[in-house]
Amino acid sequence: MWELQLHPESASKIASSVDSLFLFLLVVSAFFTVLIVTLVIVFAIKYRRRPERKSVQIRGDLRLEILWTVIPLILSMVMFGWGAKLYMIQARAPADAEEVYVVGKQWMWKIQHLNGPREINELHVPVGRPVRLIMTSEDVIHDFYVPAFRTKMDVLPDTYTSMWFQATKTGRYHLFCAEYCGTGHSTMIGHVIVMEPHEYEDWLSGGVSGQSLAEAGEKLFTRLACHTCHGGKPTDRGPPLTGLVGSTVRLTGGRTVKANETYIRESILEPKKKVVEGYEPIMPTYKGQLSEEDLIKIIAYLKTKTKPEGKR
Amino acid sequence: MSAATLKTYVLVYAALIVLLAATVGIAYIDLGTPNVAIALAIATIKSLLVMIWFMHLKEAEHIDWVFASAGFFFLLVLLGLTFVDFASRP
Amino acid sequence: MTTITTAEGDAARDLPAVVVDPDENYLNTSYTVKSWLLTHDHKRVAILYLLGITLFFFLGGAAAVLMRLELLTPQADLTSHETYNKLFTLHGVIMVFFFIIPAVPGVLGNFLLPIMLGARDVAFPRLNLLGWYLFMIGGCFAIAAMVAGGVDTGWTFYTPYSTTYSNTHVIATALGAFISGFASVLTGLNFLVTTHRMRAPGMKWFRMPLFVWSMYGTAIIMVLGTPVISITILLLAAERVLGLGIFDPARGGDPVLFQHLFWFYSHPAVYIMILPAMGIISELLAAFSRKRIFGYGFVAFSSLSIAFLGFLVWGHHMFVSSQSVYAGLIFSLLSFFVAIPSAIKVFNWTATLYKGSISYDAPMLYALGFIGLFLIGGLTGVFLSTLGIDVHVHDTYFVVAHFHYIAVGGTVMAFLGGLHYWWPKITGRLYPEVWARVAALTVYLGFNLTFFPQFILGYMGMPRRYHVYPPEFQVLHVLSTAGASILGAGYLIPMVYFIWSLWYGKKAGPNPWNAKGLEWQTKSPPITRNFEETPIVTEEAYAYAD
Amino acid sequence: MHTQTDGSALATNVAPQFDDAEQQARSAVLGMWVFLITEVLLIGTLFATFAVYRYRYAHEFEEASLELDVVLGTINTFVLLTSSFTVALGVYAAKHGKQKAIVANLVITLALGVVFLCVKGIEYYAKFHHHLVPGPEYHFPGTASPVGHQTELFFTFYFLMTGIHALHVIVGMAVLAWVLKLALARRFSPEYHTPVEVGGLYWHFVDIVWIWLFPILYLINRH
Repeated sequence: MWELQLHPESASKIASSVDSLFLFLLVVSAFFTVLIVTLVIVFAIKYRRRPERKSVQIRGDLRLEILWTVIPLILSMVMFGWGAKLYMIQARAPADAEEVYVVGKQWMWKIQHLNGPREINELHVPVGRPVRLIMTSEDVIHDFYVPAFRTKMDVLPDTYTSMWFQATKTGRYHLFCAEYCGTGHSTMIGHVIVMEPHEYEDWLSGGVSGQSLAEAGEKLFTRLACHTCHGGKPTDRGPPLTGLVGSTVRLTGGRTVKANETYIRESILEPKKKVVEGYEPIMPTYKGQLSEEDLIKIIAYLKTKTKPEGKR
Repeated sequence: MSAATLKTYVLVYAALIVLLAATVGIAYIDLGTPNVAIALAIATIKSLLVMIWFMHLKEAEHIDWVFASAGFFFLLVLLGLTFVDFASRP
Repeated sequence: MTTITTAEGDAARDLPAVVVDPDENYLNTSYTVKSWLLTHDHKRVAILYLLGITLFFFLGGAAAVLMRLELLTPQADLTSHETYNKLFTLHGVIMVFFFIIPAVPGVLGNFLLPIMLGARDVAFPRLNLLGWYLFMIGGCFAIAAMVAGGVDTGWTFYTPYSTTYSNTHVIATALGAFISGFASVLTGLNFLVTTHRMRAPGMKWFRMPLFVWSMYGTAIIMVLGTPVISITILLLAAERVLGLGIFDPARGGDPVLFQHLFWFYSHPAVYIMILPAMGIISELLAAFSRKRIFGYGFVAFSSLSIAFLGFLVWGHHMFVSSQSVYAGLIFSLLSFFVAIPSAIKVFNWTATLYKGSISYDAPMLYALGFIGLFLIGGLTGVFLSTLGIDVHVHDTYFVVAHFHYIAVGGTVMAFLGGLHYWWPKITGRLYPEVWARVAALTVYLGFNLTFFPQFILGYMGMPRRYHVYPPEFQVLHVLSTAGASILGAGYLIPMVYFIWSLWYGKKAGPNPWNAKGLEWQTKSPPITRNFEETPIVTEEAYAYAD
Repeated sequence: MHTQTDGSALATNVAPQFDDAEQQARSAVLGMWVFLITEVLLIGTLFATFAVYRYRYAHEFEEASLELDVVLGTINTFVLLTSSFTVALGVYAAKHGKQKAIVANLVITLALGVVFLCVKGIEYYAKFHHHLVPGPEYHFPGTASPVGHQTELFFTFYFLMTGIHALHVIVGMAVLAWVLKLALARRFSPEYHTPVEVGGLYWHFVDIVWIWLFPILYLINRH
């Protein structure tokens, strides 16, 4: 209980880069702190008030002013560039990243894997493979934070945010909600369990559900009879959905929009807001009929509807 | 620094009314995007007329100019940097 | 620095002379409660502010003590989740809106700015008094909300939690902050106009003390920033009461827009806290090393550039909020620029000590301590501007430690230093020097022990606003709580001897520190009109010749 | 100029903290400009918030904007511009010591303020009548999405912005009424007319806010 640890575990690809940058800043800061504090102490002692000595009036020195403006400026630009590089890496998930859906609610994390298993407050991931989390919230703003991976991202209601990581070390790591979300904020915690890939596959297949997220989405798609309008035929009342995810859609009025998860979610709940060019705004809303988890299932299903090879 | 005369006030008022007519009229002509730009430009000119002559900035000291523009400048900062976010979202 | 000569208006002497008691000062002109509550004297308004912020400081401090006690153990022992959340909200709201922001401007700014400029009062004394009343009324709203059951949104009021999900007294608290915002505006307005229009003959801009420069920068931020938070709070309240959808994503609103508007004020508000402190430090270093501040012009302009750049960097509170990547890059870049003027100040202060004649009076101990603590606070701010690092430490104890190093290690240290330095001027009495030095060292030790472990906690991943936490963080939390008890004692000691000195302190002459500056050329305490004759300034600031 | 001792405080209308009437007048005008900065940012923040949503929901906002009455909006713009003109004439009259002209111009201005508020009231009533007030009764007749809240957001801003502006009109009228009272007591002279000037500055600001509200709410994309 009284163990003292001064450095967090480092278990993702980005973690060691963040630590290196942190170390760089630490060294620069330590240098200036020691420099200034030493000078202050030395001056305070050397020039302490003595009756026989007067202070010497010095107005300033332009060369010194330029020196201590330019040096911090150069150092801070290095820090900016280095930090920005890491930020850009964190902002762009690799294309082959495995997708996992996360729904935050007061005060728990609900997690759905594509292959079916669902977990609460635990996330199992394989070591060495990039994982992309697609996250939304049922109520207030939360934040998915894994200190050992040095990464976090806010989780907002009514939109999807995403983050990614590639674990490098098997183990069990803290998962925290880092955005204050109400009474049970500090209990909205859990663990990320990083496993060897083969153990992970075993774990996945041992899942209780038996059907994948996309399969569940397909069932829902059929049950809601979405295919009557979105059957893919040119005469259908709704636009075809094959190959939709990731494409660019032209809307009535000439605007275009990228068909990402947030767009699909919005089109199901508020279908008349962004109408595809050439179609009438006749689709009814599914607001109130679908939970966040249902929406995720349909999105996962739509993502499997890719166009046949060779066509783009 | 010459003080405004009655004639100046009348001229400024006339200009304001002409600009009002212009902005309403142009709004009904479809020019596409320039509609917005023209409406905002006319509003800017009208505000400047009021500030420079009715609010006597023409006769005022430099510091009054600085203070009069500071509010608008920082409003632009707020608007500009907020739009850096909203306009560059995917 | 200045010689007081009779201004060329001797005609006034021909008027029926008011018999002036040589011992009369602003404190003893009248003793009635009414004479205080309806005063137009900026010095009395300053005293009123001092009483107000002391009350709020100990209230906010009490909440901090309870939180630190709770955090001694990983599990919940002392309070429930609800109570803990209300405690940190109370601590934040009170300390930010009702202590740190009004502290230096309200007390030392009000007392000193007109005297340092050689004026008889601020430009609009009635508005100044009105400001204090608004400040107190706002504070009463916040306290009433607390008594009625508290509020649990955090001082940041993030939507949609504050508008839709919290069942606590959000509106009363928000209105408290809203009303006290007007006090800030009135203070800023008065300082700007007073500085522009009320300077004594010969008080050119580059003869002004650096404290005035920093107050000027602060006033700019107060005037430009406060209205934005006012209207944002109003929108928040309207949304909560009327069910409008301005920030509610379920109705087309955007909670991230709320964060933009909130931080447009609340980041510059950090400079409302630290700029006045920087001004005090410049005064203290000059007085106790008997030197003109090294690079006076650079220090003066760095205050203005901090005030300006402070408005361009708010997005660094939102790197992981889902704002666009490009916005993140731009805000990060701009944030680094604001570090430069702060660095310039620190280097110039250090250079000021060179070949000075340095004494170790209590105010100087606070000033030297400030340099170290501000250095750490400022440099960790650079960590938080760095994108890759902020993603990890955002919303952790690293941030908590950082802003306490700025607001407490910086501003409160400077405020205490300034209060000691000008105490003889304000009250006419000297404080006990030995006790003051003991208190300064206690505060310094207690502060570092409280907050340094929190940097480590933050990098370890301990999120802020956590009531219960994993056991591996306990050792550092225990250290922090131990430090907090020392810090608390360090704050109580001055409280005791300041009150003691009002009756038993040695009488102070006009200039006990033998310092330069117009405030030391008038009586202690000053008369209501500050000066017998309007001073004429013939020298620049800090014209020490020994 | 800086010869202040007790003596000049006895001069009329100079507060004791000032040296002379000129310093007092310059301070008051600068103070008003500083106050107007806070007003620009207060109302400007609403404009900025509006701009963000107009950018995001351009189509719905344009649809909703068509529901506003351009004729009444134009009349009101004309009324406020005219009132700005009469206030400017009032200040001019004060500078030249024309007592009757001050009073006449202030009275006209106040009357125009009343007209403005009445027209605004008619507009509000119509919106109420057509269920365009945000809330449970809200119903948008146009073709835009009935489930989307975007047109409701437009009317939220319409009422917030014009409402806060109307509040400023009322405050401005109160200020001018106070100035009128001083004018009737013949307190102003070419040497001392700061209240007229400062009150006028505030009124012009109220006018400028409307100069911006009118096009962004009523006009943009009328065709």
